[in-house]
Amino acid sequence: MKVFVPCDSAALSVGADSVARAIEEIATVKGLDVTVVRNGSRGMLWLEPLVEVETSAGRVGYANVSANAVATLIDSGMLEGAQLPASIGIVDNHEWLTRQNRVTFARVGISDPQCITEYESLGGWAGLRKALTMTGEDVVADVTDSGLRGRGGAGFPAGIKWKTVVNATADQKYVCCNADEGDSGTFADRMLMEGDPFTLIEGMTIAGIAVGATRGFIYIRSEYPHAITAMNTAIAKAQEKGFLGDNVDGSGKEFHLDVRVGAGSYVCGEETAMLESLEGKRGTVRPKPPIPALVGLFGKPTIINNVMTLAAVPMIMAQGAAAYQALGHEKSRGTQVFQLAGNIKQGGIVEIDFGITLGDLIDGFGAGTHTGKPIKTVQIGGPLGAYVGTEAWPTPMAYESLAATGAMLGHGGIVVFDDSVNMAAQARFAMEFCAEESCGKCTPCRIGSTRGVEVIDRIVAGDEQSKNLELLEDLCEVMTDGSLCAMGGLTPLPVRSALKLFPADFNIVSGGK
Amino acid sequence: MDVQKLVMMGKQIEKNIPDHGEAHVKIAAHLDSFWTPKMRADFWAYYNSNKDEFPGPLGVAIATLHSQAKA
Amino acid sequence: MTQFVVEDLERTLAPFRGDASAILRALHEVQSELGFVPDSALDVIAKTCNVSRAEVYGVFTFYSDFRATPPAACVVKVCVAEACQANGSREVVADLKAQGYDVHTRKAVDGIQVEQAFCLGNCALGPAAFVNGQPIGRATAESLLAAAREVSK
Amino acid sequence: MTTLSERIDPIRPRIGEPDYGTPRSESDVTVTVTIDGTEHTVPEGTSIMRAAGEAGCSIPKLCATDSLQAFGSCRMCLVEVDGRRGTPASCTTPVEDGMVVRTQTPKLEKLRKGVMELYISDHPLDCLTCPANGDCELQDMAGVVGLRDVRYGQDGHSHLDALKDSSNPYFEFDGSKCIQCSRCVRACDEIQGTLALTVEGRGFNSVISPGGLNFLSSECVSCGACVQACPTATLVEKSVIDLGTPTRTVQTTCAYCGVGCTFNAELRGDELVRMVPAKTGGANEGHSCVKGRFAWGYASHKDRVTTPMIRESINDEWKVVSWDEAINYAATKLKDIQAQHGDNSIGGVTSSRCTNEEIFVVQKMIRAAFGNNNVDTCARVCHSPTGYGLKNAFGTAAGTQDFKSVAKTDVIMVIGANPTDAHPVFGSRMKKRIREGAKLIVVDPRKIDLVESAHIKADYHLQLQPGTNVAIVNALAHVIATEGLINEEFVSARCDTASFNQWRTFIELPENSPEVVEAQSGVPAELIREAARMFAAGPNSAIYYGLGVTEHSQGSTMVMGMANLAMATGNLGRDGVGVNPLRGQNNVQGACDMGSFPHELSGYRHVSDNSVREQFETLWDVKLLPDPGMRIPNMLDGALSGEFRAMFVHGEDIAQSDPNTKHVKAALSAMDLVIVQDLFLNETAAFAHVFFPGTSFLEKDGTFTNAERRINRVRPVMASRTGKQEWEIVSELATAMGYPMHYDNASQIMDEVASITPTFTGVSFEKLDREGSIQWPCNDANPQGTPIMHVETFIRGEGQFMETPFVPTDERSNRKFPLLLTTGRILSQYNVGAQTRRTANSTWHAEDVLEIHEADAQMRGIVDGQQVAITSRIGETLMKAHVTDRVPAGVVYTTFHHPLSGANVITTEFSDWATNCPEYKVTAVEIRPADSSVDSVSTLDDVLQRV
Repeated sequence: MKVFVPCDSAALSVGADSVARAIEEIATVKGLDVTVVRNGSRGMLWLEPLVEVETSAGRVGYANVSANAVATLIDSGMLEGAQLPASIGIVDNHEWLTRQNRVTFARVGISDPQCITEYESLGGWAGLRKALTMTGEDVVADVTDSGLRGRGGAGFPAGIKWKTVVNATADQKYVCCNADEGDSGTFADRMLMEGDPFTLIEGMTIAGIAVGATRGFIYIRSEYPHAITAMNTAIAKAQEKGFLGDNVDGSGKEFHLDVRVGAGSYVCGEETAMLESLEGKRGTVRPKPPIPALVGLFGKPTIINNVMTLAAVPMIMAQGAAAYQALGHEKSRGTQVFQLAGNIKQGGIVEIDFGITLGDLIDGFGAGTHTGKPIKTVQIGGPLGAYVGTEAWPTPMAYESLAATGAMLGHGGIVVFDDSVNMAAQARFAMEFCAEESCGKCTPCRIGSTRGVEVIDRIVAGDEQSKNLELLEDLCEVMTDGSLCAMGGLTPLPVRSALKLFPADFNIVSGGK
Repeated sequence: MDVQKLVMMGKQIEKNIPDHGEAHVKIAAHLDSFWTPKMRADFWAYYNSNKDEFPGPLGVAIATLHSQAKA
Repeated sequence: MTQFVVEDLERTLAPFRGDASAILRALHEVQSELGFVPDSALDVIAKTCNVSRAEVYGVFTFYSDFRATPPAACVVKVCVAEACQANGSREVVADLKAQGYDVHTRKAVDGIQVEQAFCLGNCALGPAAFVNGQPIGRATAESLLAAAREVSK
Repeated sequence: MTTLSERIDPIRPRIGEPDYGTPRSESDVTVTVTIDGTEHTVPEGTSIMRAAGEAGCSIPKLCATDSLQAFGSCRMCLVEVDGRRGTPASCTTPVEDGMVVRTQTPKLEKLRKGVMELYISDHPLDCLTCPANGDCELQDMAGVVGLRDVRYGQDGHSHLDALKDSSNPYFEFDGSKCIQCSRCVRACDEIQGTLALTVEGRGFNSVISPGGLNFLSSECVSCGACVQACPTATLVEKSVIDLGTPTRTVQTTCAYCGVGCTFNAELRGDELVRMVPAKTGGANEGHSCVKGRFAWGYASHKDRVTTPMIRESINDEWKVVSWDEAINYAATKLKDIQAQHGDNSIGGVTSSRCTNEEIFVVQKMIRAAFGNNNVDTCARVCHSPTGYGLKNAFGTAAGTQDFKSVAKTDVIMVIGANPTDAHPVFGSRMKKRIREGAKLIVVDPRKIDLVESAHIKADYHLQLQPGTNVAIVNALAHVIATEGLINEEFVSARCDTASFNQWRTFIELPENSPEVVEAQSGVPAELIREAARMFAAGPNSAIYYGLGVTEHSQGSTMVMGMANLAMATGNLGRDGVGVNPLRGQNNVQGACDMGSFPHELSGYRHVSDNSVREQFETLWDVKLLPDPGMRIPNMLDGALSGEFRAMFVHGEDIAQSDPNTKHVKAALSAMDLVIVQDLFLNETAAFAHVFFPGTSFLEKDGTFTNAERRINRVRPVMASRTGKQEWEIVSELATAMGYPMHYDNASQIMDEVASITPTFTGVSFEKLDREGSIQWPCNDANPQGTPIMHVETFIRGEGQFMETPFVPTDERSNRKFPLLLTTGRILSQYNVGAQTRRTANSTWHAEDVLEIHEADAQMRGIVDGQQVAITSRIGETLMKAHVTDRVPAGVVYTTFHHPLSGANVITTEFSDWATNCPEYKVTAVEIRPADSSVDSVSTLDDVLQRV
C-alpha cells in the first residue's frame, strides 16, 4: 500500500518529515505493508502536511496531519481511505485542483520527484526526444510559435531570445536557468525543482540542443537547500541514464548541466548580476547592451530563462506549439503559475490560463485572509511590484492588462495583507530592502534607496511634509529613470502605489505643512 | 693588460665559433673588429713564443692577423 | 589558522585549482567545511583560483551568507520579507529581540543566533524560518526558540 | 556656514589631457549619428558619449574615463534616443547608423541634477579646503548640472566619517570623498592587471578596499593607475595635499627602465607636484609604475651634489671649486697623462641614464679630444650581446617590434626577463594580452610572477639551470627542425640559404635534442618538445628577453639562437612577432645608437669603415683612429697593468654595478685620474679626483631612446641645479683639452647626429615635438619612423642563421660552491638603487635578500629571515635569507640594489665570449648561517668596511 507524504520544504516546515517517520514506524510495528512515497506538494499549502493514501477510488487526502496524530489516524482507518475529520476526499477531485490547468506543474505532487522511471511513465522525456529529431531552428520556431514568454517578470518572448543565441556564432554557448527566486511571495520555482526536477532538466536540455549550447547552469539561491539537493540528485540520475552528458539519449549531442548556488543576494536574480555570480564574482549588474544572448556567461552567447519558462518547454515540444498557444489571454499565452501568499487562507500554487481575475484568485482560490480580517492590499509581482487595493479585483491577470493599471505580473506571486498593515511601513520597507540588497553599482539605487528611507521617515514624522513629498517624488523619478537595472528602477513602484492608495498611513496632512 | 686574460678571452672565442675549416677567418675578423691593436699585438707576442698552446684555429687567426700587420 | 588547516583547505579546494570562476564555490566550500571563512582562507582561495586576494575579498563581502567568525551552535533565520510581514514576522522579530536575540547584531545567546532573511520560499505558511537549515512554517518566537534549543542541546 | 554653491567653485580650465569617456573604437566601419541636431560620422562601436565628446558637446560623466571600458554606474550621462524607451547611459550605448540622440533636455537635466543631489548628500562640503579643489570631476559636474541645493541635507546615513588610509608613502585614500565610481578598481584590473582593489560590501555600504587590508600591506604595486583614475580627492598624491593642485605641465620622459614612459610633469609654479603618465605616450599610453610615477624625489635629495669638486688624492677631502677650475684641472691632468703615457692611456664611459645628446658629445669628446676610441658604455654590462647577436642575424642591433605589437601575439615566450618587476608598464601590456588568451612560455630558473599570479599562468615554465639558455634554445629549435615545423616558405623567401642549411644540419644533431638537453638543463624533454610545438604553432609567436639572456658567457650565442628560432618559425616582420630585448636602462638603446662602443660610430658603423670615418673626420675636423678602442674590462685590466691611467665616468657607478667589485676598486685605485659625473657621490666617486655634478632627468633637455627604438623627448621641468647641462660640461672639457666643441642647445646636437647617422636623418626636436615620438629608422625611406622592422626584407638583406653550439660556462658549482647564484631586479628598486634608495620606495624593499629553496635552507640549518653569508671564489657578502619555492633547489637568487649587500662583491670575471658582457647570472656559491658566530661578525665588519 502506498502512502504519500510530501517532501516539499513547505510541507517539511510544518512537520512532514516526522509524519512520514511516524507512519513508517507504526507500519513496521504493526507489520503493515506500507510504502511511504515522498511526493512533491500538490500546492495546497494550507493543507500541509497533506498525506495521501492510495485507494482503488483514487488518492484520498488527509490534511494538516501531525506526527502525534498519525497513530490515531491509522487506527481510525486512514490507510484504508476512511472518511475522517482530516480527510479531504479524493485529492484529484478537490475543487482547488480541478479548477486549475496544470501544465508546467502537471506532475508536481503526483509522483516521487526523484524517480526517473516514473517521470518517463508520466510523459517525461517526450519533449526532449521530439526535439532531438528536429533542427535547432525548428525547435526555436516551435518555442516562438507557442507564444511562451519569459516567466521571470519581464515577459520577453522566449523564442526571440533563443533565436538570437542560435544565430550567434561562438565556440561555446550556454543555457542558464535563473532559479534565484528571491521575490517574496513566490515559490513556484522552488516547488517545481523539489517536486519535478526532471522537467527542468528536460527543458534546459532541449534549450541547449536547440541553440547549440553544450553547457548549462542552474543558479539556485542558497535559501533553497532542498531544491539544491533535489536538482543535484536529479542531475546525477539524468546523467546516469544518459539524458545528460556527451551523448544525450543516444543522439550524439552533448549537454552538461551543473547547479550553482547563490549566497544571499537578491539582486543576483537580475540576469546580468546572475551571470557575474555564475562567474564566481560579486553579483553586480552589467549594463546592456550587450545583451546576454550575444555576450553572456564568460562573454559567450547565453540563453537565460527562468525555471517556469524552461519547465514549460517539454510540454510545448511534446504536445506542440499550438496546444500551448491555445491557452491564455491576449498576448499572454499559456498558463501562469500563480502563487498565493502572505496573509491568505488558502495559500499555494494556482496554475491556470492567463486572464483569471485578481479577485477570483484571491477570493475564489484564496478564500480571503488567514487572519479572517478584511483585505487591505495585495502586492503583485514581488517586492518591486505595486500594491493594489480591492478596486483591482476585476483586472485580468496578464502582462499587458496589469501593466495598464501600473502594476506588473512579475513572477506571479501575490501577497495578501489584511487591514492591520501600515502602508507607510511597507513603502519604507521597499526602500530599505533596496538599500539592503542593491548591488551598489549605480548611484540612484545605491544612495537613493537609503535617502528614500530617510525621506519617508520625515514624511511620516510630519517634517516639512510637502517639501519632502516633492523630494520623494523626484527621488522616485531619478530611481525609475536613472537606475541601471530593475532593482532600483522598480523600487518606486510599491512606494508610489502605497502613497497613492493609502496616504493616511503616511500621516499626510491635507495640503502639507 | 695581463696577457693571460687575453689568452683566456681568445680561447673562449675559439670555443664558441664552430669550425668547418673556416673558423680562423671568423676569429681573425672578430679580433680585428673588437680588440685594440695593443691587445692583438700582446697576444701575438705571447702566441709567438707559446705556439703549442694554440693548436686550433685561434693560432691560425692570430698568425693571419699578424701577417696582415694587424697584430 | 594553523598550517594543518591550510593544508586541509588546499586539499578541499583542489578541484578549483586555476579556476577563476570558482571563487564563490570555494567560499561556499570553506564555509561548509569550517562554518565560517577565516581571513587566511581568502589567501588560500586566491592562490588556488589564481586570482587576487582582493577579488576574493570583494566576493566574500558581497554575499550576506558568508561569515568571518564562527557561527553559534544554532543559527535561526527569520524571513522578514513582505509575505511573512503580512503574517506577522515583524512581531516575531520584535519578540525575539525582547528575549535578547537581535537580528541586526546577530549576537549569540546560549548558543543561539538569530538572523533575518529575505524570503525562504515558504510564503504561504509564513512567518517562515530556518533553524540550522530546518524549515519552520507558521513560526513564532516561541516555536523558533524551542526548535533552536532542541538543536543546540 | 557657506552655501553649497559657494563651496562648489565654478569650473576652471584644468590642466591635463582631454577625456572622451570611453576608449576609441578600432573599427574601420563608420556610422553616422545625429547628436543634438548635428550629424557626426564615427567608427562603429563608438559610444554615444565619445561621439558627442569628439563633436565638442561633452556629456556629463563621472564613472567614465577613456582609459577604461564603459561601466555605466554613475548615471550622469543619460541621454534620450529617438525610438527608444527610457534614458540609456551614453557611455554604454554604442552609436548606430541613423540614431538620433538628444543630450540636453529638461528631463535629462532634472535626472542629472537629481543624481548629483544624491552624490552630494554623501560627500563632504569642503571643496575650498580639499586638495582636489579645481581638479575634481565631481566639483566640475556639480557645476555643470547646476546643483544649488541638497534637499536631503547631510544628516542622513553617510560615509563622511570614513577612515583615511595613509599607509602608502605616496598617496592617500580618503573614503569620505569616494563616489563609488570604481574607476580605481577598474584601473587596477584593466590597466595594471594586479586587481589589488575591490569593492567591499554592497549597496550603500559599498566601499573601495585593497582586499580588506591597508594599501601598503595589500597586493597594491603602487603604480598610481588608481590615483590617476580617481575623479575626486579620494585617492590623491600626498604631494598634492602638501603642495596644492598643479597649475602647469611639462611633458617629458621617465628616466628609469627601458620602457620609456611619457609623463606630464605637473608643477605649481616652479615646484614639481606630481608626475602623471601621458595618454599620448607612445610606450606607455597613460600607464606608469611606482618608480616613474612616484620615485622622482631623489632629484632634490639632500645627498645631491651641485657644485664641482676636485682633490689631488682620493685620500684627501673634496674641495669645492668653480666650473672653470674643475674643467681646467681635469683637462690639464688628462693632457699631462696622455703626454706621459700616450694617447691611449685615457678613456671614458658613457651612461645609459643620460640623453642621446649627452652621450653623443661624450663619445665625440673621447674620439675627437682624447684622440682614441677608448669609449664604452654601461650597455657593455647589460645588452651588448643583443647588439652583437641581432646585428649578425638581422643587420641591426635593436629589437624588432614596438610594444603595442604584443597585443597581436598568440604565443609569448619570455626568456630571462621579469617584466612585471623590471619593465612593469610593458609587463601590464603583456599580462593584458595573456588574459585575453595568448599562450605563455617562461624560460627562467626562477618562478617569476608571470609563471603564476592572479589571472596569469604560464602554459610552460622551463625552469632551467642557470647557464643553460643556449642548450634550451637549441633544443627548442631542434624540435622545430626535426618535427617538420620549420616555416620553409619564410626561410626560403627571407633568409640566407647556405647559412640555413648549415644551421639545420647542426641543429638536428642529437646533441641538441631535448632528451640530451634535459640532462644539462634539468628541464624535462617532453616540456621542451611541447613548448617548441606551441611556439611553432603560433601563428604569431614572439620572444621577449632580458638580462637573463645576455649576462652569460654565451649571451651573444643565445641572442643568435633566439634569432634562429624566430627566423625558422617565420616570426619576424609583422605585428605580434619578433625578437624583443627588454632594455635595462632608460637609454641603453640610445647609448648604443650614439656610438658608445669602442668599435662603432653612431648608427652601428665600424670605425674601420673608411668612408664612414671620413664623414666624421670632415664634420668634426679631426683625425679618427681606424681601430677599436678599449672596452670597460680592458680599461680596468689596463689600469692594473699600468697602461691605462685616467677615466671619465659619465653617470655610471662601476664600483657597484660591475662584476668582481674588488677587482674594479683595485683598478680605480690604480688610476692617476678618475673623473666622475653624477648626481651623487656614488661608490665610484670614492675613487675619483674630479667630480662634475650631473643633472637629473628633470633638468635635462634632450631625448631618450627606449627598448622599441622610440625616441622620446626629455624636457627640462626645472632649471639645472648645477647651472649647466651635462653636454655643456663635456663640451667645455673637450675645448679645454684643445678640441673646441660648442652647442647652443641640445637640439643642435641631435641635428648633428641626424646629419651623419643614416637611421636618424629624419629626426629633429622640432619633429619630435610635433609627432610626440619617433621610432628609428627615421629617414627619407621611413619619414614617420619604423614601428616594426624587417617587414619586407631584413636590414642586412637575407636573415643569417648562425650555429650556436652550447658551451657550458667555466663557472660551475662544485663541492665547495654547490649552489648557483643568479641575480635580478625587484619592482620598487632600480639597479644600484642610487635613485630609488633615496625615495620612499625603500618602504617596499629596504634591503636585498637571498632567495633560497627550502631543501637547501634546511640542509644548512637556515631559517627564513636569518642572516647568511654568501661566498664565491671571488668574495663574500651577507644578506638575509628568504626561504621560498620561487627558486628551485640548487639555485639561489638576489637583487643587487643595495651597496651594503653588494652582490657584485661575489660575481666573477667571466663574461660573454663575444662582447665581454659579464656573467652576472651564474656564480657558484656556498651559503651558511652568519649570525651568532664570531667568525661571521668579523665578516660583517669586513663588508661594512668594503662599502
